Amino acid sequence: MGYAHDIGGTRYRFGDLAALLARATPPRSGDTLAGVAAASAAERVAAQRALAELPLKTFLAEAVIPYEADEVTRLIQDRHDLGAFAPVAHLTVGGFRDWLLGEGADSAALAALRPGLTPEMVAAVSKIMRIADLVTVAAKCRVTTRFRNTIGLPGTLSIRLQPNHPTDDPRGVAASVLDGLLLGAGDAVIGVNPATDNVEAVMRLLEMLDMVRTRFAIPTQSCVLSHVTTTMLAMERGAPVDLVFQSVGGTEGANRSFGVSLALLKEAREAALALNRGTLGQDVMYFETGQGSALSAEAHHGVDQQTLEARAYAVAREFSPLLVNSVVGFIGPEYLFDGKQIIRAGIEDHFCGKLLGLPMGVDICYTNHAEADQDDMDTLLTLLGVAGVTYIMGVPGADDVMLAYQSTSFHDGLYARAVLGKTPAPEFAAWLDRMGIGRGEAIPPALSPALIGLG
Amino acid sequence: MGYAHDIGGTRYRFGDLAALLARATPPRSGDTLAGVAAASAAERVAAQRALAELPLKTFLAEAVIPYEADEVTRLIQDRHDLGAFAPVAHLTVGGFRDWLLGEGADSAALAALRPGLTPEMVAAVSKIMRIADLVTVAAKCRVTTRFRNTIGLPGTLSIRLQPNHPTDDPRGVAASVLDGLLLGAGDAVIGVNPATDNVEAVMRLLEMLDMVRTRFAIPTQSCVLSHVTTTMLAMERGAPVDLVFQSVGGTEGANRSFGVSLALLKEAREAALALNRGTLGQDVMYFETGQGSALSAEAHHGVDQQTLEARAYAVAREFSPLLVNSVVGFIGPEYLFDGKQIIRAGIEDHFCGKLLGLPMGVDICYTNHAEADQDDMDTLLTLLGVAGVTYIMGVPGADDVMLAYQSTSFHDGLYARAVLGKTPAPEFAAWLDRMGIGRGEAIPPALSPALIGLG
Amino acid sequence: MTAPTRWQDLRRFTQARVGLGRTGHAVPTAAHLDFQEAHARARDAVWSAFDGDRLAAECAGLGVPVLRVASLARDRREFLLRPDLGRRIAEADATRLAGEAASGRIVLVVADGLCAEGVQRHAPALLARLVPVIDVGAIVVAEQARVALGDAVGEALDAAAVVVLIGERPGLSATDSMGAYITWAPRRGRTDAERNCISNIRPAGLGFGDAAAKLLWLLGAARALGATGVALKDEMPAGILPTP
Amino acid sequence: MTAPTRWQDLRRFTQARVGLGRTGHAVPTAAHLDFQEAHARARDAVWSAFDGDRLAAECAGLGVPVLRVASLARDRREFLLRPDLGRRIAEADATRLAGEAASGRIVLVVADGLCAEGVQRHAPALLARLVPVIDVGAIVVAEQARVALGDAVGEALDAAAVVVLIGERPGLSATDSMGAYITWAPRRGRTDAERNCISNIRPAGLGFGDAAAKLLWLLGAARALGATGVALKDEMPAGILPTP
Ligand code: B12
Ligand code: B12
Repeated sequence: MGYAHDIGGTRYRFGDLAALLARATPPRSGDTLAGVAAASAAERVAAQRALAELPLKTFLAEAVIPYEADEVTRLIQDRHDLGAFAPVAHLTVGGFRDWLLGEGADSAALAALRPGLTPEMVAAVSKIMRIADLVTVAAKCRVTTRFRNTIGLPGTLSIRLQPNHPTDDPRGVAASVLDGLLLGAGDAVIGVNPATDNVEAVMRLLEMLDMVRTRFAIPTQSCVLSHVTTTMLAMERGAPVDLVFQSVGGTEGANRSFGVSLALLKEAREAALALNRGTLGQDVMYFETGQGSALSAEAHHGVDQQTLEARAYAVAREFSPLLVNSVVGFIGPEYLFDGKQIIRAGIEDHFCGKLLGLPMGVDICYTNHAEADQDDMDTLLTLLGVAGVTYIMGVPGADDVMLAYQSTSFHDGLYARAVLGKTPAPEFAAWLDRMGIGRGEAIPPALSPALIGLG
Repeated sequence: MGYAHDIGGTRYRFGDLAALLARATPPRSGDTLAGVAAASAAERVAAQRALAELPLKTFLAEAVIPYEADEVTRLIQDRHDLGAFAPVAHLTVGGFRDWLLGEGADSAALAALRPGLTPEMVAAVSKIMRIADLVTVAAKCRVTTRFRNTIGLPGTLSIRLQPNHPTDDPRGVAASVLDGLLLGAGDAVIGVNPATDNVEAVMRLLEMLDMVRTRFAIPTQSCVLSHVTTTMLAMERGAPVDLVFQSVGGTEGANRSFGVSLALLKEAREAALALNRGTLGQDVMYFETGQGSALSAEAHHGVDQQTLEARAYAVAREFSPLLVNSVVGFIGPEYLFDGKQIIRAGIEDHFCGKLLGLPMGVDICYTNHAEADQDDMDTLLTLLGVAGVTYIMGVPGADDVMLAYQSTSFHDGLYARAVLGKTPAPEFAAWLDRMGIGRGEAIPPALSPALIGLG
Repeated sequence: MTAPTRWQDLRRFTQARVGLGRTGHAVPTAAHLDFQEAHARARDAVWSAFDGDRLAAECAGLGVPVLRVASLARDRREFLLRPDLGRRIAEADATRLAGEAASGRIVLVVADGLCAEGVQRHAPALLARLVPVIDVGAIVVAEQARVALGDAVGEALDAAAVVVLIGERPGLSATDSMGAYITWAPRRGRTDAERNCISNIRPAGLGFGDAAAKLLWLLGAARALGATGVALKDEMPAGILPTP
Repeated sequence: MTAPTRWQDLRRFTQARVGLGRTGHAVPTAAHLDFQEAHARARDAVWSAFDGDRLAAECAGLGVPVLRVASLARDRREFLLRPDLGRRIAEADATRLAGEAASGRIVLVVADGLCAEGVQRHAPALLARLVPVIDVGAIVVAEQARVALGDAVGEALDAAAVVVLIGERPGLSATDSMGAYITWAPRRGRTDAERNCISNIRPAGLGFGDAAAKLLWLLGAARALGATGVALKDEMPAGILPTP
């Protein structure tokens, strides 16, 4: 089915829903790379107008990637709840924007709507929203998850402590963990990206993190972000796995290129649930996503990268994750060219994730081959803080010495909490207080480095 | 006197203080146009490092524009208060950044410091600060001013209602005023830019605004932003002038190109004070500034545009203004090329103005020849809201139909207040409440259009 | 017309975007998309081409010499980023103009400025009203030109005054607006404090008749004062008749 | 060494930017400027030139054929924005390589990737350790190349496996890091799930001896399994001796 709209006497045609969505997207390099972006501002506006007039119901009738060809499409359609959809079933995409921004759409109404929304609906409406709109609506969404503490309560901002090391040296990692704890980070998770995929090394890291957590009695969870199959092997061999991590994408093909499928993720989750390590809850999954990964895997089916990103959230929400974050500027300029595109994408991702009901964090970041800098990150961080982002990353000095990119520092987390009046997860906040963290420059005795083998 | 610093084996030299400041400035088109920008990222970092090591005292010994040649330099040096400077007198520019961000620099300490700071010191330190730093420090500054209400109290965000019309038609202006009032704008000032400089027309507008204010009993002030000499003429002829407006720049030459001098501004202020129209206070001046105006007037003396902007604040603070704002993206891409440069400049301007003790607002705006859009404005608005900006503009639908640029809309003001939990000036907030404004879509009877001649 | 009771009735008094309604604190989708479309159009208008030949041809019938000049800005992009170049003309052009000296007379410059659209469309109508009633030495069609280019042109032609009709930057609601800047005794180095300005000339703004009348008044007052600028106040009474 | 009591003592355990201190919630000026300087350097490193001639010359002594290839990306800017081009080689190049067939043997590709600096400096040292102990069919020096370019090269040469040594994107603390990506039975269309990776190879990261040992182990395991990728887990025991 085709769509069309006239602007200034010119008729712009859009062959199908995927093309319409793509042309309506704010400019970004990845869509240009994929050859799906609008060719001019006028074409983009035409697509936005046509999209605004589209009934939301269309998304139930027309799939951007065929049902038969893709298990993510099947997941989306099979899980769609018509009852929950009812309050907005009569609306166009434009009317949906008005509804979302209106006073009727309070936190409860938004929560009730979630099972009625598909990722494509959410992506569509985001394309006709300004940053202020996306911030406003996201700030109304409440998503709370639990493992050993409570993530996502209003007024809180959590931080993943990311203590990476180029050779996975346990003492090097431990030093970064301690640094982060002393600066208030770690309530979302203490999560290491391992440089190697060596199972033994991964298990050593898991044990070390568990040791630190128990020695210091920290009400938090740990994670080693190895491939899900490596984590499954580690669980089999008795390693202390709190959370199972995996990168996911918005198409079956993207996931295949990551070496995963829905069935594999289900299996991994069941293995983690069986360990029964959560104290307050059993949200055991941690997912990362990011615009561009499907295109990078040549598995994008002509769909724009932001719509695909929203589809990755459908994958994530199937598994009741404790944490989900977009690593928004992580890959490079071929998908998000500069600070402006990273900022817009970060705000979109957070909005889409929250609206779909995810505990959405953002890795506010950039690489050195992109046109971005710390000012852009401060900007995105502040915006996301106002939008109520669930958590952000904490990396020593903002410089990840293993992944070779810049994310938010522990200090940035302190900035965001201070300037926006946010607190850590309550259990963690109480622990910080008990430990005497945040007062002065000395290391409190309860957190002595010697206690975790740093001597 | 010269400065130098080595980066990666290369020695970078900076001929004088002005060159050092310019090379240390984050990239912007205006400094490139002026031929004073750093040629590479490495040269910029070298300048920032050399600047960070510079004793603050240097700024008392070395002027960027000679004392003899420029009355703004004379104002800055003659007014400098060594006693107030004492707490930071021993610091370098880098040390000053640390001091500003430190816990000792609370609102009281920052207020006490003001008379000890020169605009060049403030500009210098801003050049080695990130956006998060600039937001943090600005948020600690408290500046309160009064005429018929109280501007700048913590937790408030005021709005200038800007009801411009292409032919200054009083009814057209009145319609925009009413629209703005119904959307909560107008506590900073109801201020029209007149399309013509016709004295009679200006007086007609002044009378109309005064009529609206008194009919609706609004606790606010009005202003017609004609040239100061036109406003003086109107005062002479008995027009109801609340505030005297003037654009000002950071050099004597820039001001000359605007047709003003310090003596003229003094005279204008005295005339306005004599009218004694304020009820809560007598802060009678309103100034606008903006990076690039001195260069545009070819009166920049090789000084970078941000340092010159800070010098314009020294002009402003001499006259105890009720309101000062930078019109940050107003002129065009030759001074601030794109959204990123506009955002950085807006945050710098706000920081510098606040640190110098001004009731600093920002006209968050862009022109259609610049590479910017509404997303950039939402971003800057949100950042400035967090930084505690004193006031912003309110323009119907963000589109100024006379000045031909896009500023913040009345709706944007509501967004910022809502998402950041800010209120209007207290007297105005109480008035909005009394009038029943903000409830529903109908025009409350107390604000009937007929009351102000719209029928 | 009855007194407005509905918010959107305010629109009858102004082209400004009043009475948009609201959804929460935001503008409704329709108004948002109108804005987006207007922005796309206004951005295109900045790049609208100036057809100097056509304009010169249209001015030819007015009975005064029509000259051509271009600034030092080589293309649109350079024009936008280098206002200094948009204010200057080549020495050779200055010499050429000097040959056409219009000593002591008024020179009218028609310049593209930040938007060619409006000047292209409206300058002839304004000139037609103006030329018959003032002492015009020449009309100069100027490309990639800023206001201050008039100083160089006026100096070269030894004009008594220069009036620059120039494309104002395009806005969302008007991409055809023209400004008129008047400088007495033009010469390079004049500041903006030494000019007067009439702005927002267009059918939906200040009409051509009114604009011509105001120009006439200001030129007369300038001659009397021997100067334009801050010292010269527009005191033209409201009731004055527009030129036909 | 005594146990650390001061915060900044943590630095002794890692190159990460720990123990920076704080002023309010911000990093102190010195650390901020270190960061700015590192950022300027890392950005330059992206554009560091790859001297393929020199590298080829340095590999010549290893006793295996050294071939050259370039991706379809014509320059650095295009390479950055068009990863698809960085993965492909011209048909003519594929044909040329096919002539040098290294059937069933291992092909080592040395590629600039996102940063030429490290590969240029460190690849010879790693190759010197690797070539003597595995059955190398050819070394291919590849310019403007992404990881997946190895698939096309390996396919053309009919290799049993391809090992791509490639410049990892430069970080603030290391602009000389090298990755090694191993693909069994390389052919166009392989996904990343079908390779294994060794990352952060550099003097301050994984040493060349350790990296060579791990490559050796993975190649052996891949041969046993007949595949690389998710199915092949790195189970190399920690104590294994590095190659000399
Ligand atoms: C960028 C990156 C990614 C991007 C790649 C997308 C892209 N278009 O570039 C994304 C975010 C998608 C990604 C995903 C994953 N990555 Co990764 N990634 C990196 C990173 C930071 C830089 C790589 C680089 O510079 N390559 C050089 C350039 C020139 O190559 P390229 O051709 O442009 O990019 C290709 C490779 O980077 C490759 N790739 C990226 N990651 C991985 C991981 C594996 C195991 C393989 C085989 C290939 C691969 O994909 C790209 C596209 O083909 C490295 C860390 C580092 N310092 O190098 C980690 C790194 C290589 N990734 C790693 C891991 C574990 C993963 C995941 C398996 C995580 C997960 N649990 O799902 C996934 C899945 C990878 C897969 N099978 O597809 C580990 C590998 C550990 C190991 N020794 O096996 C590393 C070392 C760091 C880490 N712990 O995250 N990654
Ligand atoms: C941009 C602008 C400015 C910029 C100009 C800087 C720049 N480099 O462009 C700044 C912010 C500095 C400015 C300042 C002022 N401006 Co102004 N400005 C405009 C605006 C929005 C656009 C002009 C335009 O598009 N020009 C066309 C381009 C192609 O010309 P240009 O060569 O690139 O730019 C030159 C002119 O714009 C000129 N200029 C700008 N404003 C004014 C005002 C006067 C009186 C004069 C003579 C010249 C002048 O300065 C520029 C550099 O030489 C117009 C409104 C409009 N819709 O046109 C108001 C407008 C022209 N300005 C106006 C006024 C009142 C002023 C001020 C006097 C305000 C004050 N009280 O100080 C000052 C001082 C002007 C001066 N004497 O220098 C009025 C003029 C009313 C009238 N009929 O006399 C206008 C119509 C609108 C308004 N009310 O603000 N302005």
